[in-house]
Amino acid sequence: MTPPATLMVLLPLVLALLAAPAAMLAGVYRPRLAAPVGTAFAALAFSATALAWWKGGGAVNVAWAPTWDLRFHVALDGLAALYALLATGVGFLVLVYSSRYLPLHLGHGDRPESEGTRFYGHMLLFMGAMVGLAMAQDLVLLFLFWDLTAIASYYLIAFDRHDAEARAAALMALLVTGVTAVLLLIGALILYSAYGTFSVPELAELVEPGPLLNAAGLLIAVAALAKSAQVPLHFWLPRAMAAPTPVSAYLHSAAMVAAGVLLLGRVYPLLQESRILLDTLLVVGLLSMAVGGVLALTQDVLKQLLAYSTISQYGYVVFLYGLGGEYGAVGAAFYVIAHALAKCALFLTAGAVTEETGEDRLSELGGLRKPLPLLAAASGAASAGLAALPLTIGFFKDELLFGAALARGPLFAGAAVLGAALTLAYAWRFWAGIFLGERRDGASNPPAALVWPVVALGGLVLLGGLWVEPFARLAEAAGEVIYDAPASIEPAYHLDLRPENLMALATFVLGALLIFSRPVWVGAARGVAWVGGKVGPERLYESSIEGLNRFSDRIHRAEVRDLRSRVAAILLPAGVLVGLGILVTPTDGVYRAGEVGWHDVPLLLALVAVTLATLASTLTRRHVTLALVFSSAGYVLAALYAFLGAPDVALVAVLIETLVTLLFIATLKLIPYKVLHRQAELPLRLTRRKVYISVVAGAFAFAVAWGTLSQPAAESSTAEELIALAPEAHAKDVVTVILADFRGLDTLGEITVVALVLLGVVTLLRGGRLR
Amino acid sequence: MSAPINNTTSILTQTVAKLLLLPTFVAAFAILVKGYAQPGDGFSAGVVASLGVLLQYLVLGRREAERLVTVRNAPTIAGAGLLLSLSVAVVPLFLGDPVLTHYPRPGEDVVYLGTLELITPVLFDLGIFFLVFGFAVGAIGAFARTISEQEEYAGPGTEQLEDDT
Amino acid sequence: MILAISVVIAVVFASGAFLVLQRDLLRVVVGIVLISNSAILFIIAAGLSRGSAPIYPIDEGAVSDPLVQAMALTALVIGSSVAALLLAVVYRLYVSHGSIDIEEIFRMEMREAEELESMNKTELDPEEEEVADERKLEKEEPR
Amino acid sequence: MTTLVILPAGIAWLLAAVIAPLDGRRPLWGWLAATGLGASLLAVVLLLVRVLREGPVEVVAGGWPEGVGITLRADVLGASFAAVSLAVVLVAFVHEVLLGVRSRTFPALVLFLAAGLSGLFLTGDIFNFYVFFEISMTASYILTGYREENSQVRAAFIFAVVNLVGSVMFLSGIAGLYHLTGSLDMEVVAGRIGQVELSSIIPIATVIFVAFSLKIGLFPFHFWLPAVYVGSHAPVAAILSGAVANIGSYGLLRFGADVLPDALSFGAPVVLVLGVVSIVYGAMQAVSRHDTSEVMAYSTIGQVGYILVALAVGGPVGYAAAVVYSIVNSLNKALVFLAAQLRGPLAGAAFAVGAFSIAGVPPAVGFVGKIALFKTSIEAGGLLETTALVVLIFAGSALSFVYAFQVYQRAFLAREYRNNKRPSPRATRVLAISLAAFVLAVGLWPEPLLVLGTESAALLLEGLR
Repeated sequence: MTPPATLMVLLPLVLALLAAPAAMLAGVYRPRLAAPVGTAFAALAFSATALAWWKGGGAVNVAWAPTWDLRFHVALDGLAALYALLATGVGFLVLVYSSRYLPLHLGHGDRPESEGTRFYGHMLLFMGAMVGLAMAQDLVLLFLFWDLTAIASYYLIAFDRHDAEARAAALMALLVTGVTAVLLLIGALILYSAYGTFSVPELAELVEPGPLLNAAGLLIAVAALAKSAQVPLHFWLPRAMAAPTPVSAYLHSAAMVAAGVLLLGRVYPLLQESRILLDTLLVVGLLSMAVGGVLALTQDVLKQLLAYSTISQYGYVVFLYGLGGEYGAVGAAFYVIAHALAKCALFLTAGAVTEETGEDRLSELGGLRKPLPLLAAASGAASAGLAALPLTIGFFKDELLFGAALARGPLFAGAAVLGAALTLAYAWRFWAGIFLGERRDGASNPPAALVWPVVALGGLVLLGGLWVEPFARLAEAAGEVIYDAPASIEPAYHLDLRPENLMALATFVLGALLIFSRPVWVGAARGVAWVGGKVGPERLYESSIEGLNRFSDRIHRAEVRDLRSRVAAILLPAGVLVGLGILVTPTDGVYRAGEVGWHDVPLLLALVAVTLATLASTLTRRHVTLALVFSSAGYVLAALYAFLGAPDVALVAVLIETLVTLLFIATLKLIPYKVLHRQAELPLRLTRRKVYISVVAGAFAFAVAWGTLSQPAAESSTAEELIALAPEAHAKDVVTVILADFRGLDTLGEITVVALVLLGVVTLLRGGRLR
Repeated sequence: MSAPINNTTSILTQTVAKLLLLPTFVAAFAILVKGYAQPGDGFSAGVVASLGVLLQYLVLGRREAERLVTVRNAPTIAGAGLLLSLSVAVVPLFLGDPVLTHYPRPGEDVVYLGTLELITPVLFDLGIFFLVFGFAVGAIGAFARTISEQEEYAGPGTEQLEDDT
Repeated sequence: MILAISVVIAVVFASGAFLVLQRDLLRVVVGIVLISNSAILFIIAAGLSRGSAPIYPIDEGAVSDPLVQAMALTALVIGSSVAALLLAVVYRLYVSHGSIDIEEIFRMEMREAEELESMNKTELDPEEEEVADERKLEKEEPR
Repeated sequence: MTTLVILPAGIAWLLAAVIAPLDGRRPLWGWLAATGLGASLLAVVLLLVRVLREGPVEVVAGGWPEGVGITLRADVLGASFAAVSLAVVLVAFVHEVLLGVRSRTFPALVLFLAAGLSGLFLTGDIFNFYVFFEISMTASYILTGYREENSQVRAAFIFAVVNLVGSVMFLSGIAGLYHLTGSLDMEVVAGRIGQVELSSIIPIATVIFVAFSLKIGLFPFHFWLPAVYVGSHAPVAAILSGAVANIGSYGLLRFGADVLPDALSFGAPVVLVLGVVSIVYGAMQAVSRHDTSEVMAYSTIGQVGYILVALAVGGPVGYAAAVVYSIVNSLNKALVFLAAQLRGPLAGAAFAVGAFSIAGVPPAVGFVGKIALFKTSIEAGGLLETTALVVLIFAGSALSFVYAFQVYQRAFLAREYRNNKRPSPRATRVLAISLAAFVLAVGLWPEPLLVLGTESAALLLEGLR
């Protein structure tokens, strides 16, 4: 590939990734500058993406970490272009909106403007990660960007750090999406171990249906579904509404949640090899549609309603993936575009309304069409788009959905109609609840920056309804990547009685019915929500975290009570391990008693003396006696060394023993008699368990010693060479020459330890004063 | 423990102790230089020499003992010893030999000064001697000073320090 | 002979272990000294040959393995000097805790830990937490 | 240029002896010591590059024939561990110098510690290993008591007693190896041990295993570790967990995989079980702890479990994972222990990078370690074994998310909005941020780290043949 083409492909990614640091730097310089700089970068990234896509896209594939076959492989294919354009385009509008919204938001909490810098930094990091995620073709690279979005969302949800609810929500979002992300990694590694590559296009050609693919695909799918807030891992999303509204708007339309279906699309060439995986998606999608739709109808808080709506809407996308085929693939891509535009507009509407009126609940709002006509119109267009009314882009999304469902069977078609009707009902409820009816609250003219992004999005929704061509082309290109084959879908208005149109009509009727029969079913729906709150997965999450903490506390207390400061805690397991080692190895004929001759008698006597002196040291009570007894044990040992032909050791042992004894007595002198006496008077009955433990320890020391010494010694040894070489080193005493010459380094180390001990003693006793 | 020892020691023992200091050093020196031929080396020599000094502590008391040059500078002596040994180890590097190469090399002739062999291991041992001597004297000295400071703090005659909890 | 030495090694080790398990810190130190003595004895016993001292002129016949002696010497010095360090630590512990009983010292530690825990635990009430932070900060300050 | 082998230890050693009598509280000596550490580190890095290009470098001290003198041998395994340990020591030491050294002897002790560490990673002699090991351990006992808070002195005592027992065990192991093979040179021991019956090696190998497990704080030999890490001053805790703990993992790799491979493969099931239990136990303990250092201490117990698992699985992937994970763990722990005590702008960010790294979230380097482990467990063999390992490591990593972020939220996120803290000195924060940036950089470009792991594994397996 030519350098300019490479640059063309990389430019969107580079611009998107540079946006965050640029905005942060600008913000550090002047807090006011963060927003414009960030917005400018978003616009640039959007333009670069559009341009590169228009020029035909392309790929960059270079080695990243060859040892593990990791490649930096990014491509601007149809799927990447779609999500990158959404991330940067919607990002741009949300940032424009934030530039006005955030100062108001910070103003409520008397927070400094500089906190906004952090906001823009994380928003743009989010955007950059999304662009990277869209373009990544290597599964590990994808995982990297995947978690980057999790980090960004974590900080954004916890933007209001003083709010414990926001922190808890951020932690929940991070745990649910971060922990499941590990599954993506595991899936990728399973595929790698089987096929030797992390590259999705290469894997698409290599994979064969089978349990391995099922396992890997399922793991990846779970990660994607958790991110897309699909049942039963959906509960983090409504909680994440603790974030400032622009964050929610972005998170729901073009970033976090979209990332999940993006991943599904990216690995779809692998998934569609397995029927089981597709059926799983089908079930999860249907469940999410139902749960999200029903719960959305019961919510009172604006953002909560929209959150459940998102769960349900992405349920459609997952449902479409599950249906599969040409229609499913293109439909999923198109659905994401349509939903992103509409949902973003609705969130921004909610934010503007709440900012203006101070109310965030439907029950407290109403009649705002008069003071806010422009907002009402734009948001009306968006709601219509969500509800899939004709003349909006939404109409086509449902057309594709119905087409795909029909191809599968009447049951699925019915489910699709039902789901679409639910959507219509809550979209109406949202818009009508705010703008129609009695006016409850005063609202002045909102700032233009809060309205215009909504108008732009609403306009796009309408534009898509009138001129669907560009959106359809983009979706088609993405669909081809997803489907891994050419796909050609022509969404258009057909004024005839084809099944899709009939289904649309049925949807409208059913939706209207739902709207007007609200009093009949609302109690039941609330009941469902209540039960879900009591036994649902969120409850499970809460109680498992709580239980984990409680369990952890309990074992910690147990450890502190029973283990801390107990040296037995290491002697015992060490003994057990050694014992285990000896038990499992054959020991027949390994042990020898050795020979004893008459000349060994002094040696034996010395051994007996050592034994007696040592045993005595365990029985003495007074410290002075203890000093005498243990030093005499040392002296007898020294004598033993002398008998064993080791005069050097004997000499040093005597000297050292003397020194240690002196220091011991000095320490005794430092500690008052009363304190020492208390120790000497401790009742002996406390020691029974200690006797057992030390007997066990001794038994294993015995086994190790005897087992080793019984072995015939090595035939040739270094020692012989050393003896032979000693005259070469101009010496007579071989031990000394070893210490000073052959193994002088050891001696150097030994005296260094001695020097260290001196430093330590002086530090401890004299507070570091050397003199 | 019994009362401070120096109250009960007689003039005689004090004199003997003072007189013994020199012989212990001589003995230590002998152990040091004969190390290559007989048991003993810098380490034993250092301990022996330090025991001589410790005798001064026991008999004469801390203040008297601390008048000795060697006692006051014990940590410095130890440091110098370590440096000496380390230098013996490192110098060969500058001559292009591996670390800790001793001279004269095997096969080369040794210069004798009387019965003393002039070889670098002796220097190495000398470093060890200083270090060990410094350690023993320094550590005991630190203990001794802490003991007497504690006695001063608690007042004469009282042996027991109240618990400071 | 092998058996006899092994028994002695075991007895010294077991006695050392017994002392290390005591509440009295000074006994713990003595235990450490004994345990390291048992290791020295094992090193010497692990020597490949036994006989006269390895000093020239060496007669015909067996010579004690000089290498284990050198190792034993090094280990002996290291072990004993670290024991000296431990003695200093015991004294320092006595100074700060007024006790040389590991149980008593441990109880004080538990009290400290509980205090710290209660300071750390109040996530709910920021006011209280602030006070706790201050207290913790004071603790962290140098005395 | 075989001198390069002795330089890392030599520079620190000599400088330590020079600085010992001086007043280390004066910044001049502190910076001199830091320069010395930097020079040592530089030497190690040069050595590492050379070893990677030309294979192991050997020199026999005293110019004696091999086997008579002590062989110093730098190979990629030792040099890698030496480099990362020295780097951690340097960073932690500079941190303390910036905060203000409070004890005369601190710089000398750290230098001695550095000398001991570089010596033991670069020696080819088992007894010499013990000696260097004792230098670094003795220095760390004293360092644990640095600042002389009550808790610190207590920690020093426990640390010393427990580890002395471990040292004695290790020493006995060495004596046993000498008895069986008649040599102290690692290569010779490894060569001759093959002819000895396995039954007599097992007790010795077990004793050595216990000694090193104690050192790294593997369950059930861990109980001293939280007390020590929580008790000691932050830079000291960083040194202990980021540098001194490496002795254990290096020792296990060197003595297990290199010197006693038969015993290791015989004991692999036990090693595996202990590793798994350690992972779960450490993480479980960490979950409910409130003090950042305490969480990280228990986290360490869990993380060493991973190293053990990798060691038990073995083979090119397993050994490489053990090396990679040890290095990653060193960097993580150094970062979190240093950052945990800091307050003020960006201190939270530095800790967060550490927390992300511990949880294995990219681009912090932790995810590289996590990948290495999953690769290892996928290679582990039978379907059952693989599945069990993958599930357990997944559980451990999920728990690490919980504890790392619970404590991060408590210590930083929840606290940052109240600016009632005096911020820590700017220079210390810059240092922590730089370390965090390094952790990110290695995560973004893990190739060098992976090469170290792969080459080390190749070296260890070569010894097997």
